[in-house]
Parts: sequence; structure tokens; C-alpha cells
Amino acid sequence: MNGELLADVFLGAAALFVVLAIVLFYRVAAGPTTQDRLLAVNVLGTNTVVILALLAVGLDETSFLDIALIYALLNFLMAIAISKFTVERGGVL
Amino acid sequence: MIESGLEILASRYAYALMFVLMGIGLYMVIANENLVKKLIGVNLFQTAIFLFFIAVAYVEGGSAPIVPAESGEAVASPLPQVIVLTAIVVGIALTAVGLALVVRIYAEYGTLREDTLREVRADE
Amino acid sequence: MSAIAYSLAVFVLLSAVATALFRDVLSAIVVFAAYSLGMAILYTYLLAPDVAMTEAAIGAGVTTILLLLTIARTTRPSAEEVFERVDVPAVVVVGAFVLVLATLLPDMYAVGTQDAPIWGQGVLSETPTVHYVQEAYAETHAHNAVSAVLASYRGFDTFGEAVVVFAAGIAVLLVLKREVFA
Amino acid sequence: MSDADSYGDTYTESQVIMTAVKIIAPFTMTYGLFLTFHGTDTPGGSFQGGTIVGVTVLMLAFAFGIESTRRWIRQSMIVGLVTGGVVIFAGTGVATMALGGGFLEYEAFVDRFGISHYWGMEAVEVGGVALIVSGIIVTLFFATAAGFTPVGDDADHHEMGVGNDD
Repeated sequence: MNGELLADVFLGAAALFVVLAIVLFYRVAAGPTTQDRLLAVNVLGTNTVVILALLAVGLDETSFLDIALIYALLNFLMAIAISKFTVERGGVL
Repeated sequence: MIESGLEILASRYAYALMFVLMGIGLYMVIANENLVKKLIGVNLFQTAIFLFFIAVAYVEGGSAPIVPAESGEAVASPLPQVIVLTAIVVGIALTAVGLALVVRIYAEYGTLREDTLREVRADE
Repeated sequence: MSAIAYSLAVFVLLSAVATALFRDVLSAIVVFAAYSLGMAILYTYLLAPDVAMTEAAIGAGVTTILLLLTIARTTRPSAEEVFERVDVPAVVVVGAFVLVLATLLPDMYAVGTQDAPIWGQGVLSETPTVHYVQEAYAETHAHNAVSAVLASYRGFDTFGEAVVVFAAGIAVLLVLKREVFA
Repeated sequence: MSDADSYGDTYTESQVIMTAVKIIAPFTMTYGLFLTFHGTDTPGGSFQGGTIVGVTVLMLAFAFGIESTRRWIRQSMIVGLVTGGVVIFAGTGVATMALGGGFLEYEAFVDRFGISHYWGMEAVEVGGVALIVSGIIVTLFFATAAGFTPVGDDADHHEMGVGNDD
């Protein structure tokens, strides 16, 4: 019983983080420059890592942590790509 | 009436989401003039169908398809998941072919907008 | 606890709409990456870790970069306004399409129920799914049923998929007429 | 210098990106290999592992210049990876047929050599799919990065000259 309650707490926290992602999406939609949007999506990626970890605990599936690991490793790639092109081509992309 | 409609929507949320996403993907293919955005629309349509397969495989309160599971425990169906998993990789490969065609079209005609492209082709 | 699923659905929907409406292609690509994040969480929630992993690896790494390279090789149209004008006839057509599909909704099985035919109730006593779940470990010694189906039960299908990926690679090289690694 | 020139001409070194990639690339490579080899027991498998190994190469290309990475990876290596994957996959299937089973029916290995069913799956996953997927991801990346140059263009000759150096 106690364990179930604890799992519910973790799942609730995950839901809260998803709601937070929706709030953060305002910056993605509104951000005046592409760089703003890029940073916002990067934050969303970090957010995703947290949500996946919470889901792993809440649903009692340790294997879900592997997906979080992939995002933790690859999340910075898009930022690198866009910043690289912006520098190389003088902001034109 | 409305309550039962809401209940249907709540219990079949994944399918409803899939329909709307398919609609958005189709809209992008029809209405966006830029060829790259059309390809993003095709990708969106694709993910909607992936979502359908995954929702079919889902079991409420079950566990991921790592067997042998504890006896009596429900396990999500592995079969649709395999189909989707290979389809994602094939999908990106096909997207790349589409993007290569886009690059080639730009090299030939110097534009990516569908309306301009039609004009240029009509002039030839 | 489907609060996660509902809020994820809202998030995915928002990002899909934003992708469709952004005029600037680069912004659309960035938002599409956010869409991919939401989709990966949804797959995870629906107990498909393998699929979520593929979506994570492809969506975070490959799709965005290929799209970026394409607009770097071609053009990025300058945009004055942020959002595109909504194409009303297209919305009507697409709305009709979605409405027709939505009439199917009451006839579909609820998400997550085991009454669905895939689980072998009614006429079908043992569907492939039931067989895979019960026998996969005994027959293939693989704990991961998805891998067992991928490499063993449906190995021929996987062979076809692998060859399609191979052919796509060749097609790209042919279209771009280039010996890339020469 | 036109817009269609290769990236090697405009490559700018970035200390931040190079350091970040130097730190992370070994981990992604290891993790991709882990997923590939461990796919039968935990979630993951050759499709995911192959993709992540391919993405590692893309990462290196971004940090150290796409042109120089392309020259560092030799053509024979990629062609060998991809065709080798197809050949191993098909070969495993034909081998089972030669031993009296159906295409990819690993029971034939069990009957003839006494090795477990498991190893047939590993051969297909690691030797087949992972090689194909990682090779194709790298190919798609470099092909799209190179773009299309019309035949007879000066830029094309220049690049061919560069390619012949090694």
C-alpha cells in the first residue's frame, strides 16, 4: 500500500513536470529569435530526462532510465549544430 | 450525451490524438509552400501512425515486454512495437531521400517554394 | 494515472500546431525536435521502451541534423511575420478528414484494455502476441521480447527493412550524384 | 566563393564544442556498443545502438570539421560496413538454409552445432542490422552535407583533387 502511494507521488511529479513543459512551450512559440527557441527546446530536453527518470521509478521499470541516458548524452547535439552553422555562415544559416 | 462523448474521448485519447496529428500532418503537406516543411509534415503524419500502433500494444497497469514476467502480470504486446521500431529507422532513411531530392530541386530551379517552382516549370 | 498522458497529449498537440504554423523553417525544425521529445515520453508511458529509445536516438540526433543540413545547402527564406497565414480551404478539407476519422472513435477499444482482439479474446484463442509473450524466453533465450520478435520470429521482415535502409542510402548517393567518400 | 562551396572552407574552430565532444564522444560510442551487444536482454538493440554509434561520428564531424572527418573516414570503411552488414545478414539466412532449415530458422544451428538459438539472433543483430544502420546514418549525413554540385563545376574538380591526396 505504501509503495503504491509512493509510486503515485512519483507519477504525479512526472505529470507536474509535463505541465511545466507546456508552460515552457510558451518561450518556444514566442521567443523572438531562433536562439531563444533553441535554448527553450534544450531546457525541454533536460526536462525530458527528469520526466523519464520519474516515470522509471513510478512505473517500476528500471529500463526506462536507459532512454533518459540517451537524451542526456545526445541532447546538446542540436544546439551544437545550429550554433556551428550560425557562426560559419554569419548568421544566415 | 456530452458526458458520454467526453468519456469516449478520455478512454480513447491516444486514438483521438492520432487523428488530430494526422490532420496536422496532412495540412502541412497541402498548405505549406516550402518543400522542407512539407517533408516535416510527412514525418508528423508518420509519427501519428506510430502512436496508433503503440497505443494498440499498451496494457493498463502492465509492464514493458521484458520476459519472463512474473506470472499473471500483463505485458505490453511486442509485435506492434517491433513494426514501429523498424518503421522509424526506415522512415528517417526515406526522409533523407526526400531531402536529397529537395537539394537537387534547389540546384536545378533555385527555389523551394511550390508556387514559384510551378511557374518556373511552366516557363520551360 | 492518466494525468501524464493527457498533459503529454496537450504538449504534443501544441508543438505539432506550432510546427505547422511557423513561417521560418529553422524555427519549425527546432519545434519539431520538441515534438519528438514529447512523442518519446508518450511512447515510454505507453510501455514501449524500445520504440522510445529509437525515437530518442533518431529524433535528438539524426532528423534535426539532416533537416538543418538541407536548409544549409539550399536556402532559408527570410520571414517578416512569425506565423503563416492559415489556409482556410486546406483547413476545411483536413477538418472533414479528421471528422470522418473521428466517427470511428466510439467503435475503437479503449486504450489499455485487454478486450482487444490482439490479446486473443473470443474467436482467436492464441494470437501471435499471446504466443510471443508466453513463449519468447523459452524458445529464443532472449529476455527482451521485442528483440526476440525482431531477430527471430520476424527475421525475414527485418531483413527486408535492413535492405530498404541500405537502398535508401544508395538512392541518396545516386540523387546527389556523388562519391562522398572518394 | 559561392554559396555551394564545401564546409571545409568556412570551418571555424570552437574550443567549447571541441572539448565537449571530446568528453562525450567516448561515452556515446560505448553506450551505442552496449545497446547493440546487450539488446537481447535489456531494451535497446541494434537499430538503436547502430544509430547512436552513427551519431557519434556526426558529433565528431561537427566538432572537427565535416571535410576533415570525411577524409579521415575512408570510403572502403563505410562501404565495407554497409555491404558487409547486408552480406552477414543474408549469409546467416542462407547458412540456416544450407543446414536444412528455413531462411533464418536458427533451429538448424542448434541441431547441427549445438550452439544456442541466441547466437543466431546475436549474429543478425550485431553483424547485420547494427553495421547497416550505423553505416547508412554516416552516409546520409555526409551525402547531405556535401550537397549537390553540378558536373563540370570548378568546385567539383577542386574537391576531387583534395580527395586524391590520400
